[in-house]
Amino acid sequence: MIAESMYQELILEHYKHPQGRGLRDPYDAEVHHVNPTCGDEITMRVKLGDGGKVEDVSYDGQGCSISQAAASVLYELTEGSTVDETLAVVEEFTRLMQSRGQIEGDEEVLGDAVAFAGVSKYPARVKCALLAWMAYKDAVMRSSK
Amino acid sequence: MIAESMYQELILEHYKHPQGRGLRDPYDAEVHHVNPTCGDEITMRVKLGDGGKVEDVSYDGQGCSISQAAASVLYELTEGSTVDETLAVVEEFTRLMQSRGQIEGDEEVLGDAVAFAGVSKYPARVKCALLAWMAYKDAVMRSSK
Amino acid sequence: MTTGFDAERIRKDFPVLSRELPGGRPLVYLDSANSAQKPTRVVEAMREHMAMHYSNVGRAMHALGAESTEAYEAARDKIAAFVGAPSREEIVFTKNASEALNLVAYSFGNRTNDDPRFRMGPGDEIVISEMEHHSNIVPWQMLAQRTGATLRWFGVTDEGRLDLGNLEELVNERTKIVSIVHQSNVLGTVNPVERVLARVRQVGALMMLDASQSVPHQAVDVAALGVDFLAFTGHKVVGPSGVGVLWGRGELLDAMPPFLGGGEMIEAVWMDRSTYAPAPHKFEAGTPPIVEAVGLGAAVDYLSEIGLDAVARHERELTAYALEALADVPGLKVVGPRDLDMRGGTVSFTLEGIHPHDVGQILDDEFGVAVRVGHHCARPLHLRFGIPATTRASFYLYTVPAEIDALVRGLHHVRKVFA
Amino acid sequence: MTTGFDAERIRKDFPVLSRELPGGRPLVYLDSANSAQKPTRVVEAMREHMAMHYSNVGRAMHALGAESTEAYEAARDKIAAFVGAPSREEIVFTKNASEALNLVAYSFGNRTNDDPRFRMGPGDEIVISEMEHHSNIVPWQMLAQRTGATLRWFGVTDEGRLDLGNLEELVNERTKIVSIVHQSNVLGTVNPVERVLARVRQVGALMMLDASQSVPHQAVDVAALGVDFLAFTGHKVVGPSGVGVLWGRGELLDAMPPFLGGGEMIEAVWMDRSTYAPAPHKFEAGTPPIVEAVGLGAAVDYLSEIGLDAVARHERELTAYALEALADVPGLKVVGPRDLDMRGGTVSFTLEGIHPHDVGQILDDEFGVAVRVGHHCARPLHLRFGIPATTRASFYLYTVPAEIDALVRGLHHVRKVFA
Ligand SMILES: Cc1ncc(COP(=O)(O)O)c(C=O)c1O
Ligand SMILES: Cc1ncc(COP(=O)(O)O)c(C=O)c1O
Repeated sequence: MIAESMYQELILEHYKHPQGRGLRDPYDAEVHHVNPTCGDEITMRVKLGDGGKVEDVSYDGQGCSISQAAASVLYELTEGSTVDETLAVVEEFTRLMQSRGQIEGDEEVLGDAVAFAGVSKYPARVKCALLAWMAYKDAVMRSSK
Repeated sequence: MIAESMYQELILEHYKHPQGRGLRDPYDAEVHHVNPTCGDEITMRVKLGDGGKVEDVSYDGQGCSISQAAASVLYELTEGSTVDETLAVVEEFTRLMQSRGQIEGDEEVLGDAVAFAGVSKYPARVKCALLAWMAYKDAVMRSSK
Repeated sequence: MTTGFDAERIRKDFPVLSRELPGGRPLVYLDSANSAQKPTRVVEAMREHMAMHYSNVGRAMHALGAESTEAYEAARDKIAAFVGAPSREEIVFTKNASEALNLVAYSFGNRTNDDPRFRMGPGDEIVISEMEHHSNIVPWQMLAQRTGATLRWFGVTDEGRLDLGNLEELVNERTKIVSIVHQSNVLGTVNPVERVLARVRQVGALMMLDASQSVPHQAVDVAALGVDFLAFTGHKVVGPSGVGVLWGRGELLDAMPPFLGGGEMIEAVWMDRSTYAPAPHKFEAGTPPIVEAVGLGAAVDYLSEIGLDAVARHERELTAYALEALADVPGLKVVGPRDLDMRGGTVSFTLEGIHPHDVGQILDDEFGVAVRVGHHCARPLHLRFGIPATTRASFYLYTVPAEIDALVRGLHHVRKVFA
Repeated sequence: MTTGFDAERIRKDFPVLSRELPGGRPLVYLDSANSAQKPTRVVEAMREHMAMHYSNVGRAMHALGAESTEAYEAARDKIAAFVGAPSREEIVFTKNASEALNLVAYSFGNRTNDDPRFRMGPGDEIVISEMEHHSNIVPWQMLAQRTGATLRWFGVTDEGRLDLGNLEELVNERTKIVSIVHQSNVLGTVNPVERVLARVRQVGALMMLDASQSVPHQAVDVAALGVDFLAFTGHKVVGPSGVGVLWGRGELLDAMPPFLGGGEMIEAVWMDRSTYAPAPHKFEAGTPPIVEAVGLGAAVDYLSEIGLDAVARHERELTAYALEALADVPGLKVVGPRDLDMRGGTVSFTLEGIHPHDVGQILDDEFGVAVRVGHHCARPLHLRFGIPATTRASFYLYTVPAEIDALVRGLHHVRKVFA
């Protein structure tokens, strides 16, 4: 009965009811990331505004509950934030995912994303959780605002 | 003390005092055979006469005591024989060598060559013993008389 | 259900099958198409060889060298007999099936070789199929790219069978080689070698079989099959990792250029040129997988004693049982033949609305059921069916019906989690 | 003589060393340059993994898959640390050193790759040396033949040292790669990497080291060496057969085309094209030598705990002892350096008027002394010295002076037989 730590209710909720899903215009950059080992895919668009604001993050993709829920959680976290704020969260999330279950993650920084802590114990699934987040980081880099 | 069965006095004698060594003219065919795994080499010339007689077998080579003694013993066996007679001996010798120590060899047919019986227990050395004999067979084939 | 085959006794030969996984889960190993477990006999043969008889082969003339060489070459004899090779010299040890497939692919279009059968350039065609494992796709893609030849492929029908509708057009005078899988690692489909081969012979091409999934599960006889090359891999026939086998017709192996250069594959070396040893050594550069070949020899001994026909019968009964039991899981769709005709004990499926990764994870975490999820190194086949991934359960001689029951129970639970 | 190193204790870790050979002979194993014996720790790590934790790696997401993947990747970490690789991603598991050398050779002159460093054609030059093992000659000969490039080589001095007299001319603007042995498997010579590398860097070429004989016997640090590629083989570092290692600079591995195509080395596959995984996986097609990597990891753990510097010191003392003792055998001529400067514990020699085959056979048959006889996969080097073969005694951490005494006694007897 190990799975309970991974399939948190919150993750299943986001998976069943994804927030902000669907590709929207306008956008500054669009990226397409694939997890080749499992076939999970995500297309992500980012629209940045003045003062480093994130105006919209829209996405579409397919994959497992972890990869899809991670995109949904990411969407919520970016709403109304600045690029700098969100990149700090991405950094903490990456650290958590690569911790192999050794750290709990800073809930202050991560918000809902802390629910993914259990995933970090499964090396094969870490990439699923990171897919959307890495795509987001990439898209932000390409939006040269 | 296994070696005694391999380094028979007769083999050492032929090695120290090889018979018929040196390349001579005339000849019908010359072949050069190499044992690539150990570098043993032999050059062999055959001169056939009327009525299937073997007129001369001359050779030069380098290698271990087994390969060199085998050439010397072969030379003696071919002296004054016919091609058919010698090929029968080659066949019996090959059979003996490939027997992995399971047969003793027919002394009637083999003459001195029966001294190599012990070599057949050493797969790595069988090729040494056969080098000159295979070269001889090859040379005879090429002497289209 | 009983299979009339003492799988329970066989399970005792595989220590891992009685292992408890962390969290007290039992192990239900349904991933043998990925890699098989190893019987004690194989493990012990390797241990004993490494601990007491090991030395390099071929080149060493001392007592240990003789013991090791004899054990290694005896393994070649065993493999030759196991697959019905006309000659032991036709058995080449590689590191896995992938190397065997690459070895043959690299034999084509080598400008140092002028045998017309192995020429490859613009206008020449290579034929594979849409149900191939990546290891029987990528080597040929790379060959086509290097030489300018054209890569073509058989399609797959909705039922998961090889589509031979365009056989005559696809395999034609331009075709140099056809390389297809004997048994699909996803669909379980066993392909009709004879029909394809007849056409290959008509056009004078060569034919290779990727037998990675057939050699473990049915008696394979290369002479009876009549193809030119056949590859399989040690770890799927209850043998160790690190060893695979290429069988090739002697006259073709003779005509091919060497692939890897180095020690043991030469006849004589000068600084500027070399001559090569006859096959199989020509293709075995460097120190071979000695201990692994010994293990593989023990593996085929083990399988031969049980009998491949008995194994095949057992798997057939398991497959029938599984297909029926899975049909009861709502939303489950088998990808591949749903009947037992020309199919092996590998069953892939989708579960409506639930990603295979989630299926596999929950099966493993909560029930200790080990299945494989993903595209199983056959992404084009999944593209063909318009799905990114499947869940695959695969059976072997040590599989028992209770394990299929555990799988089905697990799947019902998975559906509940994602309801 | 005492080496201040507890070789007797170490010998207990190698069960075969207390074995009796047929006929009641003891085993005196002086053939470690050919292949090393395996400590119980390595044998047991493999047995335990195969019996209880085995599954395929990478692709499997279940508990056994995780255990196996972790063990396999942990082995990569160990190897990376063992040779001082800046990144674990720079460690590629191959089947042996020969594959590693071929992998690099096949990276050149591939028309699907346009990195100028890996272009190879007429006018380009490859430099090796006359003291190379066939595995570092033949791959380059085959490359030259495939591409029309020119193969050139360093000579060897009468003392068995690399002849750097024409370094400037030999390594020039046309040179694409220089690949030489770090420690000769015949002469024992350790080559001056720094001097060659300085010239290689001047002309902008790449440099590869065949470290098959150095990694087992001295602390090797790829970063400190500063070369571009380095190959070694598992079975010579008390590890198993079936596994070797290529280390390459990350940016070069990235720039190279893939070598073997198949499962695990891809990113995504379509029927007509593929994209490839980043190194090291790009170069690890198919199921890797899983159990073998685990064994190799245990082997480098074992060696690291003892300490390569201690091993090197021990071998140095053995070599000094052997060179002195052998000098007393009439007619014996050492081929290779007679001093201890820049040389390892491998001593090859001729015995006047007696063929090495006869030497080796009698040593083995009558004294259980296992040496290697022949050209040791270095035929050109033997041609250079005008001899068809040598007898070679090679030492390792488990060698004791009494074994050298046995060798010398044996040689005196050999002389008597052929007197
Ligand atoms: C110097 C050298 N290079 C390369 C090799 C080849 O190693 P392997 O046979 O494991 O490929 C060896 C050993 O045989 C060697 O001594
Ligand atoms: C059909 C098929 N072909 C080829 C392979 C490749 O085998 P290996 O990974 O041992 O090279 C596999 C297994 O992975 C397979 O199932």
